Amino acid sequence: MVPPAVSPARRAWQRFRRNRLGFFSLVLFSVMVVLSLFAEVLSNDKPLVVRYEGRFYFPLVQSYPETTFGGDFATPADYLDPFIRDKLTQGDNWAIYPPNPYGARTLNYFASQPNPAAPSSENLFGSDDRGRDLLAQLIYGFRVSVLFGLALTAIGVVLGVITGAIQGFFGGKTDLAFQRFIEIWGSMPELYLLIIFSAVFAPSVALLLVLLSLFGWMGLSDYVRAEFLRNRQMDYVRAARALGVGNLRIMWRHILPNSMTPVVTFLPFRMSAAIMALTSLDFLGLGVPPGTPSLGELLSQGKANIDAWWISLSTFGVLALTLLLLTFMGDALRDALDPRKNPV
Amino acid sequence: MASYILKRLLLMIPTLLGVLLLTFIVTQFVPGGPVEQMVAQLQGRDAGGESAAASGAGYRGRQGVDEQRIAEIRALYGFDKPAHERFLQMLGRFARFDLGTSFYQHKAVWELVKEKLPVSISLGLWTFFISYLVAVPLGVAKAVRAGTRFDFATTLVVLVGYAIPGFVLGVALLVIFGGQLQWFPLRGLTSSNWEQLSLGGKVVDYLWHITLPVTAMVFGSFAVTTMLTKNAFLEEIRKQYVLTARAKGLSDRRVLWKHVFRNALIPIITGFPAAFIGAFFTGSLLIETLFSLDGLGLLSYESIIRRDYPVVLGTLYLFTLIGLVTKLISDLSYVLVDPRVKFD
Amino acid sequence: MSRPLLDVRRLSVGFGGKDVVHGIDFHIDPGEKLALVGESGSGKSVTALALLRLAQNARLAGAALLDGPDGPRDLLKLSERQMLGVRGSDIAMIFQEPMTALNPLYTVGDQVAEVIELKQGIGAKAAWEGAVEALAATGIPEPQRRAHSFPHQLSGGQRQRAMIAMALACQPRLLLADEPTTALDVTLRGQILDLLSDLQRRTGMAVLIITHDLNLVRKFADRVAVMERGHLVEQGEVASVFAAPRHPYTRKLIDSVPRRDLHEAPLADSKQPVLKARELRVAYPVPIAGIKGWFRKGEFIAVHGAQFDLMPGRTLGVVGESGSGKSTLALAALGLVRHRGQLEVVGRQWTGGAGADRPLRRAVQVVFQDPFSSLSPRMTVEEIVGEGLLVHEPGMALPQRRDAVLKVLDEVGLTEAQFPGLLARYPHEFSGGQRQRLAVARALIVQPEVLVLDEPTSALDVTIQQQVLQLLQRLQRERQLSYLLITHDVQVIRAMAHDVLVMKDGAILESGSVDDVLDAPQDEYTRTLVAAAS
Amino acid sequence: YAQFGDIKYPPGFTHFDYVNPQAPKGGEIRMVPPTRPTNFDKFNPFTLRGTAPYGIGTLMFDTLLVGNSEEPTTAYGLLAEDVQVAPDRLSATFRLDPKARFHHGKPVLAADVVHSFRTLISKQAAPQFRTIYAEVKDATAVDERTVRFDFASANPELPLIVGGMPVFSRDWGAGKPFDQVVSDIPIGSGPYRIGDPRMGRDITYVRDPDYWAARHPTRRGHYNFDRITFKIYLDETSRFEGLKAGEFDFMREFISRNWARQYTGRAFESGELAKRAFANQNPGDFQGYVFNLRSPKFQDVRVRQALGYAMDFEWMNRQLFYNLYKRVHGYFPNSEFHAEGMPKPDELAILEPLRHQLDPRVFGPAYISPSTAAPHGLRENLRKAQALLAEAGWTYRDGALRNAQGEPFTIEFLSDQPSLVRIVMPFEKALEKLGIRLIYRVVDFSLAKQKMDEFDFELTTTRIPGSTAPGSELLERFGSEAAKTKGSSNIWGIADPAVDAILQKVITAKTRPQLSAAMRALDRVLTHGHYSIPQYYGSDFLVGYRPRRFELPATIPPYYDVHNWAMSTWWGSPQNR
Ligand SMILES: Nc1ncnc2c1ncn2[C@@H]1O[C@H](COP(=O)(O)OP(=O)(O)OP(=O)(O)O)[C@@H](O)[C@H]1O
Ligand SMILES: Nc1ncnc2c1ncn2[C@@H]1O[C@H](COP(=O)(O)OP(=O)(O)OP(=O)(O)O)[C@@H](O)[C@H]1O
Ligand SMILES: [Mg+2]
Ligand SMILES: [Mg+2]
Repeated sequence: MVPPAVSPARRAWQRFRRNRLGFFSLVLFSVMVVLSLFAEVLSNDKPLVVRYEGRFYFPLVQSYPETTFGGDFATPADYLDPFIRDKLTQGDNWAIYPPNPYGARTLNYFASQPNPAAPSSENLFGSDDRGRDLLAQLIYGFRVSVLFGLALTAIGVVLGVITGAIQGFFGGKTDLAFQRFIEIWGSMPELYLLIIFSAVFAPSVALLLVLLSLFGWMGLSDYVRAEFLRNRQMDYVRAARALGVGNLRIMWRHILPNSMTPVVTFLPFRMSAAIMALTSLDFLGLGVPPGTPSLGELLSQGKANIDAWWISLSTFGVLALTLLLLTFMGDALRDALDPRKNPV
Repeated sequence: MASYILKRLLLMIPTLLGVLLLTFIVTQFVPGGPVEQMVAQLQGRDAGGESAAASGAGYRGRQGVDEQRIAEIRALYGFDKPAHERFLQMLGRFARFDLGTSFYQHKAVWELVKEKLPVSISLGLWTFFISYLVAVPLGVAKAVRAGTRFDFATTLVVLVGYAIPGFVLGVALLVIFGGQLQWFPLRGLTSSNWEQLSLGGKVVDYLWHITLPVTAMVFGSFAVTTMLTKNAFLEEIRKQYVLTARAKGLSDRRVLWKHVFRNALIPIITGFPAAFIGAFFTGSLLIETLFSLDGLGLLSYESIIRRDYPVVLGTLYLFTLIGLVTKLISDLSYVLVDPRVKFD
Repeated sequence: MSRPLLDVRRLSVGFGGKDVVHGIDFHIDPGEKLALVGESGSGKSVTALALLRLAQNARLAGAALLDGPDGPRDLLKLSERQMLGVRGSDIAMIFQEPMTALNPLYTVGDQVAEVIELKQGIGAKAAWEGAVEALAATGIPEPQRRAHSFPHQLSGGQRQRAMIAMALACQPRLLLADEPTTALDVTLRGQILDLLSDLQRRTGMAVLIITHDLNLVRKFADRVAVMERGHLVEQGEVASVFAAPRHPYTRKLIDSVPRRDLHEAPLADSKQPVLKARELRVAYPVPIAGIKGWFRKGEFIAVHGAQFDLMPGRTLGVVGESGSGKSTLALAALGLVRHRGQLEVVGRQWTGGAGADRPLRRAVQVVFQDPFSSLSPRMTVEEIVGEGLLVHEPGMALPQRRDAVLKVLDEVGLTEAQFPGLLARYPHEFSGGQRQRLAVARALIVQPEVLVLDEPTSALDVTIQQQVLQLLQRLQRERQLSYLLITHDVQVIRAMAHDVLVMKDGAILESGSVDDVLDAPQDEYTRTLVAAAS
Repeated sequence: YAQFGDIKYPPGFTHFDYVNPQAPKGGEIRMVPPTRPTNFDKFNPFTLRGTAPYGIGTLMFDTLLVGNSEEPTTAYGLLAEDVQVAPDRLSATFRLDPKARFHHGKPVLAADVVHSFRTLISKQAAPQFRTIYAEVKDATAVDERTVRFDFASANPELPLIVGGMPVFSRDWGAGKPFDQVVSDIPIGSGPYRIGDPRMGRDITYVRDPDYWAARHPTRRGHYNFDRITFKIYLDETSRFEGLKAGEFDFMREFISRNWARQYTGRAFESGELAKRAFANQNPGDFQGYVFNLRSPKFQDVRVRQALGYAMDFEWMNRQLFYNLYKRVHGYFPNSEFHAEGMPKPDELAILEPLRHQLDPRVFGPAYISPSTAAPHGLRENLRKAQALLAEAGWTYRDGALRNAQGEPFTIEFLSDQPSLVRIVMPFEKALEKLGIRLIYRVVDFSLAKQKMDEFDFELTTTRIPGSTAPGSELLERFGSEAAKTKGSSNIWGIADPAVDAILQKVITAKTRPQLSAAMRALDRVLTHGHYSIPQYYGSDFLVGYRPRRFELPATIPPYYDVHNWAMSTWWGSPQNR
């Protein structure tokens, strides 16, 4: 009568795998993220290996002054410069470039077409209106977006859970005061603060993260609070009390694991919301500092250059795919965490 | 009940005070206020494009605004008084529901809000209705056919809609249906000859104008409501009273629409009045801009960008108040809908 | 004899490729009362649902012939439309849990009237009147007013009666009653059963009653069918089955009555009571309606003037109706609610400080009413049981702690041999009785002197109940534990307790040794209680 | 009246040369305003708060004098039949045309002119009027139709300034305080009235059939459309789609990329829409990077010059601007004030006395911005830059260009426009090659303004609108006094006695050649000081319009604003009448 000991996590995982769409999304998404984490190898303006006058160089790991390759400047070499390229292909010299020979900030200075240029063998996905390679932008933009989404979600979850837990667990006056605080904080015009802060401080992804985090936790906090309010009444909490377990441990070990369902369920949605938030802010020009690859910035470029269909189309493709994968994963996750859908 | 409402109303006061105080403080610390804006405007420094094409002959008048002028502008905006005095004055006015007058426009904040309402109501209400009218039945259908191909296909469609950012869809619609095919107008809420149209003509003209923006907004809003409805239904369908009802010999249809529907929709129904009121005041900056609709989203954004503090604080006060009231209403409607819930 | 009303042949029910009911045969004659008994999960409810074709996602096989004017029809082969006619009019069902089985958003009058309207095709007004009558027939006081109540505004017994009214409103020929009394107070059980037999006599309908209360079977049913793991292992006349059970499972079932097997330690006066209460009073803050309530909280006095001693090695039973303050008393003893008056645990008082109370916490342990909800669902057995040591002996090393956990589990009869991977399991991977034992193990590991048991068996199957009680008795013998045992099952008290307290409305009505109180009840309430139980 | 006495049209002329006096009236032109798109909320263009519809000033109000598109410093009488400037140049007297009528039929009287003036300099009007008329002491009605303005100084520009003052009726606003006059329809005497007096998005001006000056020589052939409409699109995409969809007729494009790439498609091929660059001789705007000389690293002229080499205009023009722009070589491009070749004698006359204070190169050929055109390329320029920087003590060490103290060379580029990133990126890249890090700091408009006022920046970009009649504003821009004044336009912090001396010559120039010589001398000194890195300017008006609806005058005047020009001198084609 006792089922074999399979931990709930494992069973949830089995349920997750049974949702083929969600599982497939997870696989694809992970592949995309992992690839983007290795973006430097895939898309970079620095060659992987250079052989120059009998010696090997690895520009990807170490930067060499241009003078190494017979140039004029002591600053790091620009390996796309025809001048350097010439030197690197003379005689026995050779260089292996990454599949897409452009980095996140690489300006295709030696482009043959005015910017934005349509897809061609030179720029597989075309270039944006400043002359950066679009494929590189998409890869790095995706990375920034996803990492940002992850970080924002993580911070939001931590804050939301902590505040929600405190409110729900202690209830009473603490709860009342906290609720007012959240009401006040939630009513603050977010956009306003964003504009103001981005005006005062030098913009950076970190700053943006902090600012968005300040507001990102409130929805979650409500859920966690409700769960805590409910769960703190449970007998197992009383039982722990009767054992003399302290408040902190009760919150952490007993109530929290049982209050995480809404948190986990909302995770992917929060993440896609975070990505969207960043995208919209970039679109408005309030997002990441200029020059940072970002999907939102590309979207607004796409809008400003409607004729350059490759910008909007590919950016939209990447964005929609990411969000879809996340939502599918979220759906699967919710099913997986629903014990009623137990595999027999 | 009455005493509960009274209590909730009284609790709004600290919230409102807190929000206003915080925002007011922020406005005090923000560099570059309305005075600078105005002075810059007087100096003719307005943002332009990349190009420096000649701005035309015959410009006369000197640049530079002297101290005295600046002092005058300062006094005009009341910045000659100390901050706390201004704050108290403001509170006094707000208590009398006088929201103040815009710095830049010859209008009271009330008037501005009133002026922008038609746009916001149009966008908000239609989006609201359409999304509910489509999403709720769809969600029910999905719940009934959970796990079928229909369920999967609609999920896909709804999620794709969710993944497309509204402004991207907006641009696409604008260019395709507005610019290329010219089926729909590009901007505004009504045609310029609206006054002359017959009543039917007016209605048609209005609907014709809001089709594109509402479409752009509504697409993303299906997903949440649909999924919410579906899950609520699934949850309820599993409950025992459904079996009871069926054991009584009620037809499936009656069970679904009479017994399940009401229970499943409690969260949606109770959110309804609040969402309804909220729909009056939703602004959507990007959609409004795109379709040249002069709505609240744009008003808020512009007032922030231009540091139009009376508008910022006035609308903040108004909207926070409305937000709190709607929250109260939705809590109260809970009591009405669900006999189990009691306050006081 | 005439044709059976319902003839079930080789009925199988399967979920997801696995059968839970394996080809059972039984029949019910018109006007007959058949009891279906069996351990939890043996397929009783599923069988009943299958007859109404309401078992969701289930695969049905076999036949269920329902006699009718046009001869027998196979319920399993009728179209969904035809089933609509059968449900409610021919066969009605009373569900296990009245709270969840009623739609919370409609008044009970509405819900009863709905059936009447549908089945008798009469107008809304007439249907409403019919509903009121139906409610009145079940003996609900003030049926006019009750009809306007929502389910949550009724007591458990009233809800159950509303369910019955609904089922009977159309005068079905067969009533399926799925554990109609489990959720009820002992005193209410008798009433409901009386009502059912009364109605059955009057209308001549047949009843299939599902239960695991053998007392009830004995009193109520004509015939009994016993199920075990989806098989019907035995059926026959009640008297003959009870007198001479043939199947071992039936035998086990019938034997599972609580037995007294106590160490009747003589009362040594020299000993200090481990738990001593004088003029104990517990009040809960309750909100006051209206403006006043913003500033002040009202009080609800849940226990007052309680006075008792619990001696080492003995059991003090607490009985009383629901809401009489039994659990509150327990919480006070555990120092989990604020109380006034004197309360000494092993000679000391609760201070309210976590550090100061730690030794006391060790001395008093608790096993809560519902074993499932008192075990954190996401902690493993090792964590749950070991937590007490973690708190009270923080210095203990992991291997030692593990040993201690295994040892105490062994004591309560849970061994690694029996359950592979025992320590890493989660509570939901155990049966109710096993979970109850886990809860006991958790309490025992810190070696308490007093164990508070709040209805330790109410959620359990008779067979499992038996196991748990035996375990407790053994532990008391071996360890000289004292129990504060709360229950409303008089049989359990008889089996377990040395002394007993009877509570009502927060006050102690009667106290004394078990025999004194139960055999010669002084108080009116105690008398009804004892009567209901026999 | 002419500031420098050079007047083209004699008294009694019938019309200006660049218009078609026979242009038929009728039709409509629909445009989008070139300003920031906001909806208007008032009809009073003269107060501080609110936004008045575009064009209201030109179309609804007449002025005493009116200029033309050929002579920048000359104006002809419109409301005024005649103007007399006192010999001491301290006052000017205007005699009003008895025919002049306001829209409500009352004649334009001296009292109205005085009222207009007093109102505009009152506190209720926008403060810029007080600045514009700062040197005008007062206006007096001498008799019913004669008005005299008294000046505080003998500036010959002043009669033109007051001549350009809009005149409105005393009845406008019916005696309300001027800042309460918001939605009252202005009562002016201009050629158009407001079509539909509703506040909102679009505005249509309807030609006044009874316009008193319809046959006036300065108005002949002007204002031919019956209706002039301005439509407001809040979004660029929808605006351009609107043009293609035929919602309006005329739009000026500011972005070269759009012009080159988006003005294509069916409508343009079928000839329904035309894209046309209208040439003009308007003085070009100077646009360039500005060094803040208050920052020690920019005090060395060699450093400034070196950085100039890093800007690759040819690349930008090719890759970003579709070769639509021209390089700026001096501060006054496309004008007679631009210095070219070797200094002319009249310039030398100004420069010679200052020779000891000046860089000898000033006396050589005029400054030419470095080019990366074919033979050289950017690499060549960067080599020069590297050499200059080395001379100035900046060498590459430890991953950055460092000075003797080891401080790395970084530049913070301050801007309020994120869109400049396209333009800055190549520059940044070139600087990186030199070992200099450029930090692009975008702040919001208000903050940028504040920082600029405090001169708290290192590098920024600025645009100086070209002027046909430069004057004392140059003191504010280049004078050493201004360099010390917070909030002044001398953002560079140029404090050079030689510049001051030449500026004095500019201000006191009595004739146009004098002015021109002084300006050219100034240009030489400034450019050789390498205070800025000149960028580029676009001289042509890039316009998309519907050619089938319009006919254009045969000659295009030299100085004009394309919107004004189109709405005042074009006329509707037969299909548009
Ligand atoms: N919808 C379902 N899907 C899968 N398995 C089910 C379903 N409903 C019931 N079962 C399984 O069928 C078996 C019989 O369940 P049933 O509810 O009939 O037990 P029971 O005899 O009524 O027990 P109890 O006395 O606890 O009510 C159980 O093992 C249960 O897990
Ligand atoms: N937290 C609380 N706040 C207010 N009243 C409470 C609270 N807990 C219990 N009560 C009330 O105190 C009374 C005694 O409750 P208690 O739980 O002790 O009853 P019980 O005898 O254990 O009943 P049961 O047999 O149903 O478990 C009840 O009327 C209950 O409604
Ligand atoms: Mg059951
Ligand atoms: Mg209890």
